[in-house]
Amino acid sequence: MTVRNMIQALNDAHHVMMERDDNVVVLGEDAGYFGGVFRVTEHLQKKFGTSRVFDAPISENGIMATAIGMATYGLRPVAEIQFADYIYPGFDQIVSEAAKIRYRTAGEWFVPMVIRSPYGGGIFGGQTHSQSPEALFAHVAGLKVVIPSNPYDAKGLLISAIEDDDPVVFFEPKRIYNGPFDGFFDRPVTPWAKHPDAEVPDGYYTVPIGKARVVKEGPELTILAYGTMVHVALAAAEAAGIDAEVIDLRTIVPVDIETIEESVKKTGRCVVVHEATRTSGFGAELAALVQERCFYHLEAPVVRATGWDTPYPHSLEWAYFPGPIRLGNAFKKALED
Amino acid sequence: MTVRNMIQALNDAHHVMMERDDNVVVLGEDAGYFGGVFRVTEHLQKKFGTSRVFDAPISENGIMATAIGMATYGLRPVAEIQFADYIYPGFDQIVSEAAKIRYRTAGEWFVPMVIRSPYGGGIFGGQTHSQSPEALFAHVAGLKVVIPSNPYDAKGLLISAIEDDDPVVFFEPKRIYNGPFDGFFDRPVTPWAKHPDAEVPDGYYTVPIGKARVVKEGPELTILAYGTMVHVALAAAEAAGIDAEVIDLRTIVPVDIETIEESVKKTGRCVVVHEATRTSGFGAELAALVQERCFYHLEAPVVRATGWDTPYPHSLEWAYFPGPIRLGNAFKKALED
Amino acid sequence: MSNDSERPNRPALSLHVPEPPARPGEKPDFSWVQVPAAGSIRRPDVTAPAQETHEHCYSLVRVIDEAGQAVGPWDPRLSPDLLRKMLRDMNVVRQFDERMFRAQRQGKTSFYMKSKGEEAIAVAAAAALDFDDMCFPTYRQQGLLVARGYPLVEMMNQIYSNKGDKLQGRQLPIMYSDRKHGFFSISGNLATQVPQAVGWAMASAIKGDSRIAAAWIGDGSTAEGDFHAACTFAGVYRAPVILNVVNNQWAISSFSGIAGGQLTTFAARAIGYGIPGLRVDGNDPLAVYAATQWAADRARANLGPTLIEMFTYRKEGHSTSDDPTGYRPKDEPDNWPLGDPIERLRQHLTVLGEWDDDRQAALDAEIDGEVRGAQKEAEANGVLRAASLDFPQDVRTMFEDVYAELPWHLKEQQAEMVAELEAKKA
Amino acid sequence: MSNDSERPNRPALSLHVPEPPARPGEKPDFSWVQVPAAGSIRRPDVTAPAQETHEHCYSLVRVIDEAGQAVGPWDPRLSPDLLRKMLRDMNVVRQFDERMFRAQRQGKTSFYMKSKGEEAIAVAAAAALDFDDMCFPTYRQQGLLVARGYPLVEMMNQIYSNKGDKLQGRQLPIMYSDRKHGFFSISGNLATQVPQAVGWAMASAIKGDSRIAAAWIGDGSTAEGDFHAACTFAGVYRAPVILNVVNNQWAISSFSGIAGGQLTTFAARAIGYGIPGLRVDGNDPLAVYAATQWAADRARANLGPTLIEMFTYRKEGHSTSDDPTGYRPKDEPDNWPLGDPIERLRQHLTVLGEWDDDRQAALDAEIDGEVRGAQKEAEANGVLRAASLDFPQDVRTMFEDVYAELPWHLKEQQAEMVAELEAKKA
Ligand SMILES: Cc1ncc(C[n+]2csc(CCOP(=O)(O)OP(=O)(O)O)c2C)c(N)n1
Ligand SMILES: Cc1ncc(C[n+]2csc(CCOP(=O)(O)OP(=O)(O)O)c2C)c(N)n1
Ligand SMILES: [Mg+2]
Ligand SMILES: [Mg+2]
Repeated sequence: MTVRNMIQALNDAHHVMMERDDNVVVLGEDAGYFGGVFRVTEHLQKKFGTSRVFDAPISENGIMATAIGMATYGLRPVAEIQFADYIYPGFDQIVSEAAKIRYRTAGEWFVPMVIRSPYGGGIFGGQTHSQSPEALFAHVAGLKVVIPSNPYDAKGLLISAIEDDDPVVFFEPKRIYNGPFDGFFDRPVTPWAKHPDAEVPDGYYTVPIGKARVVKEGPELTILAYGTMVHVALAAAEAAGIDAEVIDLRTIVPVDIETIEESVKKTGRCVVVHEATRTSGFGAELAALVQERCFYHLEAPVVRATGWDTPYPHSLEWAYFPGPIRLGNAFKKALED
Repeated sequence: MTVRNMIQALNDAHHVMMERDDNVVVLGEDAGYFGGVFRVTEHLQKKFGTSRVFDAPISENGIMATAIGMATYGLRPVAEIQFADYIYPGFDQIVSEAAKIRYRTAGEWFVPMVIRSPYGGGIFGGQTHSQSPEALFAHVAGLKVVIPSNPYDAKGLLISAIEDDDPVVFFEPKRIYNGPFDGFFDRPVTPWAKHPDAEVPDGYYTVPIGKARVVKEGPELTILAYGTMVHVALAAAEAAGIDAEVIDLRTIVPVDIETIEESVKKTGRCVVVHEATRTSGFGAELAALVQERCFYHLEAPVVRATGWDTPYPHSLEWAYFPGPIRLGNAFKKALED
Repeated sequence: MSNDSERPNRPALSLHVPEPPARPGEKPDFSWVQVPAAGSIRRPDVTAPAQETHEHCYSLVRVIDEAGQAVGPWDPRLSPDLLRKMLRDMNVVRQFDERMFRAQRQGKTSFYMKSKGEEAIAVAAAAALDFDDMCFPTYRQQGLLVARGYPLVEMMNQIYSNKGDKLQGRQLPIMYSDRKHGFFSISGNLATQVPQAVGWAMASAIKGDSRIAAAWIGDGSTAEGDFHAACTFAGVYRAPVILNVVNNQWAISSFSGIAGGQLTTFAARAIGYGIPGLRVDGNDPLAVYAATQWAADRARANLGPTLIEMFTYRKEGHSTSDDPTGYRPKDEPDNWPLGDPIERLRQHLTVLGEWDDDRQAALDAEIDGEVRGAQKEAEANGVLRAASLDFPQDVRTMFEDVYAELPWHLKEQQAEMVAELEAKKA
Repeated sequence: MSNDSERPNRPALSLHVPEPPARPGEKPDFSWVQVPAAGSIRRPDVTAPAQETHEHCYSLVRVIDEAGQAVGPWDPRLSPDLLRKMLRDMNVVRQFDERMFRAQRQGKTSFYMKSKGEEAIAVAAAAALDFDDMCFPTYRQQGLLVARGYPLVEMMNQIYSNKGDKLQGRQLPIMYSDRKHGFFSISGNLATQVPQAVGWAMASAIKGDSRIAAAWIGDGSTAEGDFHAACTFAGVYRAPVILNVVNNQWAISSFSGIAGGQLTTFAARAIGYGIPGLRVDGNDPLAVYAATQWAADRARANLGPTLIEMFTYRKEGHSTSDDPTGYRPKDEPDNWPLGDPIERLRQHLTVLGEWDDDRQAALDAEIDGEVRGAQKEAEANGVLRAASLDFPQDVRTMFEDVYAELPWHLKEQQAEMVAELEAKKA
C-alpha cells in the first residue's frame, strides 16, 4: 500500500500490466521519452524499451488506427490522446473501426485497446484543454467508457481496461490528478495524500468495469456523478446540509443500473451531475433511464446540474464549471415539493 | 406548386438559393458533374458552372475544412457528405471549428455553412450506409441540427439552413427520398405524389429552423419523432388504434420545447422515437427535457422506441429498425397505468 | 471579404476544377498515358535508399511486352505452374463477379462490386506474398481470397447474408473477413484499413514476428487523412508493410484528377514521405508480382514500407448501384491502353507454349461448373430476402459481439426483440 | 497472431523508433544539417512547373551570407527602410515575448508561448504579403500581428483575458484573432487552419477576388490529416495559397523525426502532391521574404499553391508549461547552425551601412518603452484572476456568439447563471 496521486496510480497501473503482459504497449504524443505532458507514462520507456513505449506523430487518427491494427494483431495497446479535446481527428477510427470490428467480423477479430485521455476543465485550459466529450462515446455501441475519480479506482480501473477485450475509452479528470478538487476554487485543494482513496495497493488488483460505487449513503437524494464531479457533489451536498446518497458511476457504459435504481427507489429524488455541456450529454441518458425505471418512486423530476451549452470559456471558467452553487440549486429543486 | 419527391425538393432548394445568392456554392464527393449519388445536386453544375458546383476529393475532413474556410471568406457553402456514416473523418473540423469559430472570435468570424447528408437505414445499406448520428451533433454547442420528413419541409428547411448564419447539420432520411415509408416494409410504399406534403411551391419559401409541426393532433399520447420515423409513428399509432398527437420535430437543435411541452401537458404521456441507437441518443435528451418540464403532468414514464444499441445489421435490417410493433409496444407502455 | 476592395494592380483569380479528358458522348482519350517499354526500368537492390526509386515513381514497371514475352530485370521468372494458377485464379474472380453481379440483378442480394480488369492486382500479389502475411484489402481485392483458396461458397454465403454466412448477415455483401486466410475485415469506411495495416505490421515488428502486412487503397481514397497517417507512421517506424494504391482512374463518378492525379503520379506520394515508391502496370500480372516481391523482400529485411501505385482501369461500374455511362464515354474501357490482365497472362503463357485455346476453354468450363456449384450450394442456405421476417439469423445474434459479453442493456434489448418478433409473427 | 508460427526461413522483424541525435546530458549534434552556401540555388521563374523546384526541396534558399551580404538570385533587394522595419518588428516580438512570459510567471495569466528564434518567419512573410492577404497562423506567428501594426495592448488584453479583451476572455492566451489585420483566429486544434486557408483561397478564386491566403503549420503537426487535406485540395483546385511548414525541429518533446523528418525534408512533401516546394533558411529574413514573394507571385498569377518549409529552431520551451531540458541538451539552442534571425538581419544592415550599435540601443530602449507602456495600459484593464468571482466579463456574454441569436435553452441557462452568480456573491 502506497499513497499515490492519480498520476502515480495510473503510472503504476502501466508498470504492473506491462510487466504481467508482454502484449501491452504504450504510444502517444510525447508519451515515450518524456513520459507524457502529464507524466502518466513516465519511466516506462526506460524500463520497457522503445519498442513497447514510444512517441507518436501528432496524428490522433494515426494513433487510433495503428493501435487498432496492433490490437487486431493481438497486442493490447494503451494509446494516449494528449487532451480529450484532441480526440476528434481520431473519431472515425474509434467509432467506425474500434467499436465495430468485433461485431462486423462476428468475433473473429476484436480490439482490446485502451484510449486514455486527460479530460475536463478546471485548469484554465480554455476551450481546447477542458472538454468532457464522454457522451459522444457513450452513444457508440461497442465502446466502453470509464472515468475514475480517485487514485485507487484509477489504477484498478485502468488495469481492468487493459485486460478488457473490448475498446475502452478511459477519461482521466485532469483537475483531480493532484488532488480531489471539490469545486471550491477559492479554497486550497487538499492533496491526495490526505484522502483515503489515495491508499493504493502495490501490484495487481482490479476495480471492475461497469460497477458504480456508493461513495456516501444517504436517504434524502441520489446524486449521480463521475470524475471530478464526485468530489464537487460531496462537498456541495455537505455545504447545503443535505444527507444525500452520492454515487460515483466510475463506468458510464455499461452503466451500473442496479446501483442507480436501488438508490433512487430509496430516495425518490435524483440529481445528475456532469461537467460536459448539458444538451444531449450523458446526464440526459441518466435522467431518461431513471425516469423510465423509477418513475413511480420519483417525487420530483430528475434534475441535471451540468456545464452550460457553450464552449468552455477561459476567463469565465468558474462561471462555466458546475460548482457548489449550481449543484446546490439543483439539489434544492430536486428536494422541492 | 409542383409535386416533388424529397430529392427533387432538395434539388429545387439548391436552384432557388444559388440563383438568389452568388455566394452559395456546392461541393461534395460526386456532387458536381454527376449530381450526387442520390442526385440531389443534379444539373447544378451545368447551370451554375464548375466554380460554384464541384466534385471534391474523398476527404470528408478536407470538404469540411475547405467549406469552413469558404464560409469565413463570406460564401455560403453547401457541402454534401455522401452518407452520414462517413461524416466522422470530418468530425474534428465540424466540432472544433465550424461550431466554435463564432464563439472564439466573439462574432468576428462565423460559419454559414450547411452540411447535407443522407442518413438513416431502411435501404439494406448495412452498418456503413444506415447510421443516424444526430445525437453526436446535438451535443455540440454551436451546431444546429435539422432533419426534414417530407418534400415541403425539405425544401423550406434547406433554404432556411442556407440562409442561416450558423453551421447547420442537415440530415436527409434517405429511406423517404422517394416515398413516405411507414415502417411496413412488407407493403408497397406509396410514392410522394400521393402525399399532401409533396405539393412543393416553386421558388423561394422557408420553413423556420427550430419550429416543430404537429402532424396530427390527438389527446391520448404525445409522440415525438423526426425524419422517417414521423411516418412510422403515424402508421403505428393508426395500426394500434391510438389517437395520438404526433409531433415532427424537424429541428432537434434548437428543439421546439414549447410545442413539446404544450402537447405533453395535454396528453400526460409521451413516447420518443428515433432510429438511432438508444443509449445517449437524442431520445434521452427528449425524455430528460420532458420529465424535467412536464413531470407533474406525466402519468407514466416517457418511453423510448429506438434502434438497438448495436451496429446496423444487414440481414436483420427489419429487426433493428424501430417499426410499427416496437412503436406499438412503446405506446402501450406509455398508456399503461 | 470582398472582391470590390481597391486592388487595381492585382488580376482576378479563378478556380480550377480538374476535368477528365472525355465525358459521355466524347471520344475516349488516353493520349496522356505514357507507356514505357516493358523491361525498360531498372530494378534497384532491395537495400537501396528510397531516392533510388524516384524515377520508378514516374515510370511504369512492366514485364510482359506486346509480344507476350517477359522481359527485363523485373521478370520474376515464375514457373508455368504458378503462372497457370494465377491465370486460373483471375478467371475464377471474373466468372465469380459475373455471377454475383447477376444474382444481385435477380434480386438475390442488395449489392455487389466487381473487380473486372483489376484481377491481377490481388491475384498476383497473393502469389508473391506468404500465405500468412496479413492483407488489409478494399472491396476490389476479392482475388486475394480466391488465390488463397477461400471457398467460393463462403464468399457467396456472405454476399447473400444467408444462414451459412459466418459474419451472421451483419455486413453488406462483399465485405468479407477471414482470419485464417489473412484477409482483414473489409470496412465500408474507405481508407481506414491502411493505417491499421501499418499498426498490424508494427505489432509484428514489436513481437519479433516475421510476418508482414499489405494494404490496398483506391486512387480516390488516397485523399483521406488515413492514407497520410499510414504513410507517415509506416515511414517513421519502418513498418514492414506494403502500401498499394490501386489507381483504376475512377472513384465512382470522379476521375483520378479529383484526387490529384493530374498533378503527379500516386506513386510520387512516396517521395514526399521519403519512402520507396514504385509505379506498376497493374494489368501486367508479372509486374504486379515482381513489385510485390520486391516490396515484401524489403519489409522482411526490416527495411520498412514501400508504396506501390498499381496503374489500372475500372472496367465496369463502381458497383451494382452505379451506371458509369452517366459520367464517362461508354467505350472508354475498351480503349484502355494497357490491355486486360487475363488476356495478357494468357498470351504470355501461350507464347511460352504452356497454354492454348483448348486448355482455356476447358478451364472456363471447369470454373463455370465450380462457380455454379458454389452458387447452388450457397443458395441452399438462402438468399437475402428484403421484405421478410423470416430472418436467416436468429435475432438474438444481433446483440452478440457488440462486446465480448452482453451487458445488461443489450440483454434487455435482446429480450425485447425476441418478444417483438413473436408479436410480429403472431 | 503468433511469433511462434513455423517460418524458419524468415528473420525476426524489429520496430524502429527514431531518436534525436542528442538527449539531455549529451553533446548537441547538428552535424546532419547541410548548409548550402547563400545564393547557391537558382530561382526558377514563377511560371515554372512544379518539377523545377524538386532540387529546392532538398536544399535551402539562403540570401544573407556569413559576412552579412545579400547574395544570389533570391536576394529580394529590399530598401533599407523596409529592412529596418523588419528588424524593428522582430525586436518587438522578442521583447513582447519576454515580457509576457514573465507576466505568466508572475501569475498574471495562465499560459504563454514564445517564438524566439522564429521571428523572421512571421515578420518577413508579413512584409512580403499584401496587407489584405489573409493569414491562417499557428500560435508562433505573433510576428504577423506586430508587423501589420496590430496594437500590442490588444494582444496583451487577450493574453490577460481582461475586460479589454475583444475576444471576451473566451480564448486561451495567445489565441489571437483579428479580421481587420487579416489574422485568422488561432485554433487550439493543431493543423485545422491549413485546409481552412485553402478553402478561403478557393473562395477568393471563386469570387474573382485577388487576395491570396497563407497558412503556417508546425513540423510536428504535418502528421495530422488536415495537412494532407490542405495539400490535396490546394493542388487539385490550384488554390491561391502559401502553405508554410515551420520546421523548428521540435514538437513539444518530440523531435522532427517523429513526424518523418529523418526520412526526407518537409519541403519534399510538395513533390508527393505535384506542387512546387521550397526549403528555406527560416532564420534568414531575406530568404523568408524572397520565398514568400515567389510563392505569392505564383498564387496571384493563378498558378496555385506553394509549399514552403521554413527550416528553423525553437530556441525556448514549447510554452510556459514546458521545460525543454527534460528532453534535449540544455545548450542545444546555442548550437543551432543557422544563427539568430535578428542578429543576421542586424549584421546585414550594419554591413550595408544602414545600422549600427547606437541605433540598435536606441531601438531597444524605444521598444522597451513601448512594450512596457502597452503592458501598463493592458494591466489597467485587469489581469487574469484564476480564483475570483469578480469576472472581467459580464457572465451573460458567456452565452453569446454560440449562435448568431440566443436560442431558448441558452436564454434559460443565461438566466440561471445570472441567478447563480448573485447567489455566489451573496
Ligand atoms: C469515408 C468514406 N467516404 C465515402 C465513401 C463512399 N464511397 C464508397 S466507394 C467510393 C469511391 C472510392 O474510389 P476509389 O478509392 O478510387 O476506389 P475504387 O472504387 O475505384 O476501387 C466512395 C466515395 C465511403 N465508403 N467511405
Ligand atoms: C489536434 C491536436 N493534437 C495535439 C495537440 C497538443 N499539442 C499542442 S502543441 C503540440 C506540438 C506541436 O508541434 P509543432 O507542430 O512542431 O509546432 P511548434 O510547437 O513546434 O511550433 C501538441 C502536440 C493539439 N493542440 N492539437
Ligand atoms: Mg478508383
Ligand atoms: Mg515544431
